[in-house]
Amino acid sequence: MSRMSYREAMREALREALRADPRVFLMGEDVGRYGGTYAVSKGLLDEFGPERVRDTPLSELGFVGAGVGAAIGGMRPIVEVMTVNFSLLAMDQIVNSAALMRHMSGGQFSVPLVVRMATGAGRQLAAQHSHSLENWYAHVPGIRVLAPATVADARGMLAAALADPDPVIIFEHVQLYNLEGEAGDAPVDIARAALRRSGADVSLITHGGSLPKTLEAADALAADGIDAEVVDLRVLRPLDLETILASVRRTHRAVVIDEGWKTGSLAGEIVARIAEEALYDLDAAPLRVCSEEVPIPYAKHLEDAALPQVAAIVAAARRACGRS
Amino acid sequence: MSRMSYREAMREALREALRADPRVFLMGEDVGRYGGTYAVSKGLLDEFGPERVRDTPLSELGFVGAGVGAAIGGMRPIVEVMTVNFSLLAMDQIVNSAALMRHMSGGQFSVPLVVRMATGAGRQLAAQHSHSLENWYAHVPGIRVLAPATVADARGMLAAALADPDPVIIFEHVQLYNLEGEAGDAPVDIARAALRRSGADVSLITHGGSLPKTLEAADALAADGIDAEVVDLRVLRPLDLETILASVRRTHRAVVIDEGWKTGSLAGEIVARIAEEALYDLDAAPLRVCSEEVPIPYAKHLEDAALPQVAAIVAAARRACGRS
Amino acid sequence: MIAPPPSGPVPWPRDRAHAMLADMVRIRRMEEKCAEVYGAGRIRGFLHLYIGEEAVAAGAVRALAPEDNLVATYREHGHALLRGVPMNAIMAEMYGKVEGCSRGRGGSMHLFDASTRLIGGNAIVGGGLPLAVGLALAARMQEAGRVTACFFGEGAMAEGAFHESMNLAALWKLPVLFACENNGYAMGTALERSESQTDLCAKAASYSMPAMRVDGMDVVAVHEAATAAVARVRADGPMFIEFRTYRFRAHSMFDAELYRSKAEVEEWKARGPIHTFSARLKAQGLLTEEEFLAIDRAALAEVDAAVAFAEAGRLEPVADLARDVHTPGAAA
Amino acid sequence: MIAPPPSGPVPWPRDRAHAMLADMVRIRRMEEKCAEVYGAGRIRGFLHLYIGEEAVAAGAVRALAPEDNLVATYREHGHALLRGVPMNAIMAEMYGKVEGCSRGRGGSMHLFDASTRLIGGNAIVGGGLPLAVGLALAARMQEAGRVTACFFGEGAMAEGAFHESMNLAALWKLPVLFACENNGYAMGTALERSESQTDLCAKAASYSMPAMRVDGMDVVAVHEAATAAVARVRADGPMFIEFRTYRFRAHSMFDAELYRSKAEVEEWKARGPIHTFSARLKAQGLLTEEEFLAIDRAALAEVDAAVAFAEAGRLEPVADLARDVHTPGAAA
Ligand SMILES: Cc1ncc(C[n+]2csc(CCOP(=O)(O)OP(=O)(O)O)c2C)c(N)n1
Ligand SMILES: Cc1ncc(C[n+]2csc(CCOP(=O)(O)OP(=O)(O)O)c2C)c(N)n1
Ligand SMILES: [Mg+2]
Ligand SMILES: [Mg+2]
Repeated sequence: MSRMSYREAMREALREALRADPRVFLMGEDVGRYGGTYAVSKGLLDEFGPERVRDTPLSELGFVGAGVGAAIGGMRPIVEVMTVNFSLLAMDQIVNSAALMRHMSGGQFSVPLVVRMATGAGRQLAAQHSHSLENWYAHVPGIRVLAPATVADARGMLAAALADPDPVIIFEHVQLYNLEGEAGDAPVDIARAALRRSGADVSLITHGGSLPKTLEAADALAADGIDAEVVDLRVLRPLDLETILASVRRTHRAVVIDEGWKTGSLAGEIVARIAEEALYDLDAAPLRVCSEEVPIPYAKHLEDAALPQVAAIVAAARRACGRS
Repeated sequence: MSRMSYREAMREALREALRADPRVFLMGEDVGRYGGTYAVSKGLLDEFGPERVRDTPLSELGFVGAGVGAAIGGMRPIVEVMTVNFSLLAMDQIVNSAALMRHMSGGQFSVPLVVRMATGAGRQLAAQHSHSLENWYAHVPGIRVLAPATVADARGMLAAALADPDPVIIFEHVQLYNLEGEAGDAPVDIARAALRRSGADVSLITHGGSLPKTLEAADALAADGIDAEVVDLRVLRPLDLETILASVRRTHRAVVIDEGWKTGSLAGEIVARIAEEALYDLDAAPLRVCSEEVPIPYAKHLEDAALPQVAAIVAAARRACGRS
Repeated sequence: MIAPPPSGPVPWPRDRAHAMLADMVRIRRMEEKCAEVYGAGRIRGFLHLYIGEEAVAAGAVRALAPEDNLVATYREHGHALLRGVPMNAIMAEMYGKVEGCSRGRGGSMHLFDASTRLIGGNAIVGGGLPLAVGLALAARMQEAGRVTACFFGEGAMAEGAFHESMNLAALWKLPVLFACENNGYAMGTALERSESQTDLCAKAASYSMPAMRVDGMDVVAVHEAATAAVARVRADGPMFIEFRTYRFRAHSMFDAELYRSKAEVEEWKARGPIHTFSARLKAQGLLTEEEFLAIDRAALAEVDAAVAFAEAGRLEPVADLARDVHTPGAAA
Repeated sequence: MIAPPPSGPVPWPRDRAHAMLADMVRIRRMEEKCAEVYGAGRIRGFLHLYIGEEAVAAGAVRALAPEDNLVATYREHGHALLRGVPMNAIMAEMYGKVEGCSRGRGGSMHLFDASTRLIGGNAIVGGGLPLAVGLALAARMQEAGRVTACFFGEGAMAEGAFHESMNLAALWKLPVLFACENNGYAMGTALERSESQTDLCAKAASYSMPAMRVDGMDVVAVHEAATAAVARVRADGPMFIEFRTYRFRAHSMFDAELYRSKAEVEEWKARGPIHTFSARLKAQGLLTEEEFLAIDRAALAEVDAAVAFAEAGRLEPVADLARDVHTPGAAA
């Protein structure tokens, strides 16, 4: 175990992967000479050279599709799409090539591709640079979607993703890069959600950049006599319903926190599953804390108002517990 | 009122729009000389000429973005993206330009753009040509999403969409084009869901290509003594929750039918809203009938097995009613 | 406007010439049968026939080595067949049977075959191009000496995917052969209504990529050019090649062909790759009418056998629907 | 490698020359202040400075007529200012105030102004290109005689959006001026590592579009070329123009500049558009040091006023968050 930032944890994971397997390479815009937009890959070019830490032109559709091809061709590409915002340009290759390939070829071609992208808002980057679209990817059969929300997961998920013979997308929330924490060096599982805090009164279910806010809310609730359980989804597809439902069956109350816009959010899917599978375990209507349904504005006070905040999580949990 | 096919109704609506407003034009792949992939625009080139019925090269991102620009520039473009499958290539312009433009410009630039696309499966077109991704578009603030499921709506929704000062996406399910029905010539509303059948025992909530199947299921249920109400969403964004919830509050049971893959489906959003807003009105857990979470296969028996079918709707409704 | 029919001596020995002819005839007969059984409802979905364009697949696919990759479009029956996918497996695929080369999951537009390195069958126009770049990148990083041939229509060249793929391949000097099958139309859109620059080879220059244009109705010209191009790609990096060709049939089974005249189709049919090639061979004394009929009979027999095979094939059990969404052994 | 600094006589009367100089100085001073207040946390988000590239906006934006459209990127402060957006409104926007030209909703990357037809401010690389095509299509259909000038970086040219937009504009002969600001780098990626063909004008040929290359450090050359280009676009259809320029600062405020040498930056600074232009004017007797200082003082005063304006601006009430997601009057 050692202490490091989320950014360093991702970098260590990349370094380890590049060292461990000659088939692994990292490709994306400015991953090399620039050092990565979020400085994740800084130093890797020097260590592994420009073939394996490969700067690409601005052509998201092209290089993501090239990642699919390289994966089919026997390599283990890690493609960095700078942010989820730009991944809209590459959507066709992710959905229509990576995700469908194995099934539509009758099982002949697997696509062992890892795509990493930064996601989320909170840095005043305005409407076009603040999307949270994990839910869209989590809708697509054939891919696995991960959201490391801790330093340990940032450190451990990549190796597990590379071991997966099918496409895996890893979402790194921009607000997490400076998070400090403990990281092991064993791969972590990429199948299960995690209880980040046990509690008896209400389940707070979240992922990615909303985890720190949710934990903070849980602390505030504790001070208020509400014992909140915090579930970190970790794996957005396939969802670990067992862990989610077990928690709700214990606490009988659920609040789902998700930085996506509410309508059609991943939080909606979680609420739907709870309603379908655990309706009679509920002591209160499930609630969502999501982003307001507006493009994310630049001005700080408006951006704050648009995004899920600790106070809103606390308020929702109190409401779920019949306290207001 | 006159009787016509869904295809003819769309064509009539286009013709009327082109006649009524010189700012209106239709643009897309093969809308002109070919007559439209689904023959919707057949004959319009002859009547309106190549400037107003404009064939485009294969460049979905480019011509959808050009539609956004033309709308800002004072025209009223109707852009046909052949199918939702290819709209993945244009996603960036729809989300990052059309939907965000007004808000991020502080209200200066509205985008009166209409995008039409065919959606859905059922014609053995296999994995890359069978998507149902209405839910993705219904997630995005700033756009309105319509799904005409009847001949009357096919005939009437376009005029209303063109009257909307903001971007509107119209989904036409490929299985509906040959549907025959009555069409008026007044514009219809694009704000409310519609009760397609009243019933007391269970609410079947659906949209688009699943409506005929759902109505068929309701008939079968009636024969079995179950009185099903059928709600056609019509407007997928913003959702008409009032109509949905009112129905569920009457019947106390809900089954949502949606051709999208279950996880992250629009049906999930409906279930979530019901759980959030009408939990204590429910006499049974809400249920979804969606596509299996597999890429849609070519072989007919597998495609049928992957998609929502009448039998599955009937079974779900019976389960919701405590009969199995 | 339309060039004169291919003519002149065929520089091949008798056997070779017969094999090339047989290749084209096999595609033709197979597809004629597909259209027929489609009419009878045995094949469904989209069906895009290659009829008229056979010289391209025959000349170009045969220029590849077994270790090379082939990426094609939804109009790929001919490529699959000549790449070595058994006609039985192709026909069974179109019938949606488990014995199909994609287990019936893909149909006409998604023929795949790992053993011959046929990586689709792609129904997104331009969708195969980035894939081909990646396959070539893998080959280069593995020093595999493997060429990836990517076939696409001229309509695909307007897509951003074409641009991004050409640039990546040229920038990284990857062994991709960009093989454009210019049949003059993208569905109903003629080249001059989709491209501001109709000289397609001029586009390659904007990526500093060498280019050549070939008469795609002449199997001899295609094969010679493709052989040279493949060698060059293997040694030096990517190349663009335009095959001028024409489809004699509708775009798919749902096409009223409003966008072109019968006369134009007839003019091109006069340049048909099978009859012009056989006429040349006959004129040179390399083919007798008897031999031609024998080749044709063999193709017809192969087609009949394929249909019988497909008819007799099994349907995948519905219980196996979710098979192959993920690779067995993936984390639960 | 780097060309010699712009020199030679300036063919403009004194007033005109001073106005051009003042334009560049205003951009420079405004952005220096932005960097300063960014350091103090008054501006946040991404901030992309144009410093070093001022001759392009000064020369080219002034070549447009008031009825023309301008589409720009996230590096658009200079274009906005010279298009006529008041510096107050620009600064207030970066401060996130209601008085900002986008009501504080957009920030540095999304300056918009309907009254001067500035249609963004686009933070998706290449995202403005299709938009510009559509604006030009609208103008053509309305017979408005309006040109749409679209600015973008050389990095954007690798995007599919560039390709599709160039083709559409050329195919339909639309009045778009494609203005490439080639500053040699896309973030940390040098042109030769992003384009297989580094002669950018050669790319225009693949769309049959006329092209010209201009020294973007020379405001005289830029303005003359842009004026000619705009006239040509207005009369005949699209044109591509490459301005060779350089950014003196980091890509954004988060850039360690690992990818280029200090020496290279210094060499380009020797070609700085403001000091070379003023030197030429002085040599010609068109400018005195006094006059230069007066221009600079005026710019600094304008900047100070803009900062004061922005500081004093109001924050949009949080209750108005959802305003402008839809246009008032849309169906409920
Ligand atoms: C991205 C995308 N857009 C549209 C279509 C519909 N479509 C299928 S084939 C085709 C024409 C393609 O023409 P071309 O590339 O010339 O190939 P050809 O069919 O002539 O062989 C179109 C528009 C599609 N499959 N994919
Ligand atoms: C589609 C997309 N991909 C990546 C980015 C991140 N990004 C912002 S600016 C930039 C470099 C663009 O370079 P260039 O077009 O040359 O313009 P310059 O910044 O040099 O003015 C990149 C990669 C983006 N904003 N949009
Ligand atoms: Mg074609
Ligand atoms: Mg640049």
